[in-house]
Amino acid sequence: MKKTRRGFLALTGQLGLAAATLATGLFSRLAQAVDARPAFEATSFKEALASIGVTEHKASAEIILKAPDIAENGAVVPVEVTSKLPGTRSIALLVEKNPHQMSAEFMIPEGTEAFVSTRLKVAETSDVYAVVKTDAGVFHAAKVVKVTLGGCGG
Amino acid sequence: MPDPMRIRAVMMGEVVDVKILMSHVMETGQRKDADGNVVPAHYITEVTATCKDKTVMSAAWGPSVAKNPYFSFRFKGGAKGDKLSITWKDTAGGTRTDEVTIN
Amino acid sequence: MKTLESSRCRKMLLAVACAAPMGLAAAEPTDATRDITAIMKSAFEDKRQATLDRLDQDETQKLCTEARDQALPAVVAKKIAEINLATVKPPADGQYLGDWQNGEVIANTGTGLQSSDDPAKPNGGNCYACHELSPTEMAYGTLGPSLKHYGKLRGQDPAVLAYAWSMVYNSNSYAPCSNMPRFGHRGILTEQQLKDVMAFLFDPASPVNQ
Amino acid sequence: MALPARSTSSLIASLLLALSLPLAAEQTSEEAIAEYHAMFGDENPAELWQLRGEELWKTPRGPREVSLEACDLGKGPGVITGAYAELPRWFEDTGKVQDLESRLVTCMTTLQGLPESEVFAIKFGDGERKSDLEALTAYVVAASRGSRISIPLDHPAEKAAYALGESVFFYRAGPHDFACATCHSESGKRIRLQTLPQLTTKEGAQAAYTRWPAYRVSQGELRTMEWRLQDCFRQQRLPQLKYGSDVAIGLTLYLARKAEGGEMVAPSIKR
Repeated sequence: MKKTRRGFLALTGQLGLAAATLATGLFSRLAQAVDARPAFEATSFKEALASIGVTEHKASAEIILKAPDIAENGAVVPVEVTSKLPGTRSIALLVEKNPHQMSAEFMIPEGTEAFVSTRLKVAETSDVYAVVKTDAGVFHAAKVVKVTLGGCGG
Repeated sequence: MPDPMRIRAVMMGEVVDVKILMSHVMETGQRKDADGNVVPAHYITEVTATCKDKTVMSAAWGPSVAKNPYFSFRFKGGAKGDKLSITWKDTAGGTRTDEVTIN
Repeated sequence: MKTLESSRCRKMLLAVACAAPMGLAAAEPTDATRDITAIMKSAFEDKRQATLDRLDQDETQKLCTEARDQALPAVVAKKIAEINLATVKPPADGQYLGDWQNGEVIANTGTGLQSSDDPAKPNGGNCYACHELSPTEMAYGTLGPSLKHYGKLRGQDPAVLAYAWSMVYNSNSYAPCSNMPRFGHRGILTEQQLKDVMAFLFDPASPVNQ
Repeated sequence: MALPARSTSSLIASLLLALSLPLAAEQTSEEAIAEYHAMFGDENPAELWQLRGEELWKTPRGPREVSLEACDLGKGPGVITGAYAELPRWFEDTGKVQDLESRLVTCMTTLQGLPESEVFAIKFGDGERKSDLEALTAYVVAASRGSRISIPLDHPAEKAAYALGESVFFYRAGPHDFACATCHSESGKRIRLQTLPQLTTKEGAQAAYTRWPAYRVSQGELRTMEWRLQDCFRQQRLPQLKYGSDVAIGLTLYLARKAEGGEMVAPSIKR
C-alpha cells in the first residue's frame, strides 16, 4: 500500500487529500486513493453533488432516464439519459447505494446533443440519478434499479 | 499497449451518432482476487472526443463505469468523411487514442 | 443396499471421514456404470476440495442416471425411497425448528462445496435457486414447487414437521431422483443449519409465512 | 341467458388470473429481464475479442512465423465462414473428433510451431491476462453468424462422441447429486430469474447453443463453450473438466447435434 500511496502523491501532488485518506485508516478508502478527484472520492450522495457544485436540484420530467427495472447482473447496467431542458451543460450519473455515488459526469458543449448512453456498476438495488446542470439551474430524474441475485452457485 | 477501441460514427440526419466500446478492466480497487488479495484500482478517468479541432464531448469517469465500457453520444457539425478522434486516460497513466472516419 | 451403505459408512467412520459428504456411500461400480465413471475420471482433474472421488456414484445416483429423463419404474422408485428414508436422522434433541433468520441466510446462500468456494465458510442451501419462499424475494427459481406460506398452510403437527425434515434431510426419501440435493444425508448442511431452514419454513414470524 | 353467463364466468376467470399474484409477478420479472437484455442492443463487447482474434489469426506468429490463415477448421485451409456451425467434427489428420478450441490448438502447434504450454498458458482470460484462444474463438465463431448448425454424425467416431456426450449429460454425481439434466431437461423452468434451456429438445438446444460463445456480463469476459461446460461442472460441485477432453468434446457434440438446423448468432451477450 505504501508504494501505491507514494506513487499517487508523485502522480497527483494532492498532499492534503492523501493525508486525509491515510488518517481514515480504512482499507477500502486506501484502495481508492489513486483517484484525487473529490467527486469520485465522496461517499455520500450530498457530498458527491456538492463536489461538482450542486447543492439544490429539482426533479424534472424533461429529463428522460432509461434504465432497466431489474438488472439481471449489477456488474453491467445500461443507463441512457436524454435532457430536453434548454441550455443543458452537463449530465452526471450517480448511484445512490454504491460505495462512491458519482459514476460519471459528461460535459455537453454547444452543438452536442444532451444525450448519453453508457453502462454502470450498481452494487445493490438502488436509485440511479441523472443530474443535469442547465443555464436555469440544476434538475434531476431518478429511477430505481433492482439488482437480483442469480445463478446456481451464488 | 491497450487494445484498440471499436468506434462507430454514423450520420443520422444532421447528427453524428457515436458508439464506442473500450477494452478496459475498470477495476474498482474493492475487489479481491482468488487468493484474497485486493486487486488495485485501475480505471478510466477521462474520455474526450474531438472532431475538426473541436471538443465534442468530454467526460469524467469513476470506477463504477462497467468493465469494457460502452459509451454513446451524438453531436452536430460533423459530416461524412470527417475524422473523429477519441482518447481515454486511466488511473495508471495509461492512455489510448483511436480515430475513425464518420460515415 | 441400505445395510451395505451403513456398514461401509461405519467402517469408514473408524478410518477417516464418513461425515465428509464425499466419503459417503460410494458403492462398488457395477458393469453398467464402470465404463462411464472411468471415462469421467479420465476427463476430469482434482481442483481444491472438488476431488475425483466426487465422480463415484452411490446406488441412488446410479439408478437415477440410468433412468435419464424418463419416468421411474415403480419398483425402482420404491427401492430408492427405501434406501434414502433409512438414512434420515431426526434431530438429536428432538427439536425440529431452529432460528429462521439464520435459515433465511442459508436459503439465500448459493455457495458451498464448489472448487471456487472457501471450505472454511458454512455451505449454503441455495433454496431460492429453485423455490419461491418469502413473498418479498422476487428472484426465485421454479425448478421446485413454491414454498410460500409453507408453515402457515400446514401448521406444525409432528407428522408435518417430520415429513418436511425428511425432505430437507434426504429429498429422495419421498421424491426418488428428485432434483433437490440430499442436504443432510450428503453432509451439505449441518443438523443445526437444517433446523434453521426448517424454522424459515415453519416459524410464524418467518417472511415465508407473511 | 347462456351468453351473459358465459361472459360472467370469463370475467371471473380473468379476475382470478389478474389476482393470481405469483403468476403476475413472474411475468413482470421475466419481462423486465428481457427489457434489460434488449437495452444492450447490438453493442456487445465481444467485438473487442473478435478484433483481437482477427489480428491473431492474420499475423505471422510462432517459431515458423506463419499466420493461421492456412488452418483447416473442417471446410478447407483458411475457410472460417460457417466453420463453427459444423463443429465438433472428425479430423483425418489428427484422427480425432475436435471442437473449435482443440482444433485451434492443433493449428497453433502444428502450423505455427507454438509449444502447447504457451498455447495453454491462458485458457480463460481475466482482465489484463488475455486469452488468445478466447479471442481466436470469438473471431472464428462470428464468421458463422447466420449459418445453420449441421452435425450429420457421418463418421463412427462422431457417433461415439455423441453417445458419450449423452451419457455424460445424464450422469448424476457429487455431493449435490447434480447432472446436466438436473437443470436442463425440463421446459419453462428457471434458476432464480435465469431461464433454463431444455437442452434435450431441439428448440431449447437451439436457443442455447446458437448463442455461445458469449460475452459474460458477470465476468466482463468473452467465454467459449469449453468454459461454459467447465463452469457448469464447477457448479455441479464436480472436479474440473479437462480442456479439450473427450467428455468436453462429446458433450459439445451432443448439444450441437440437438441444436441441428439452428441459426448461429454468437458471440452473444449473456448474464
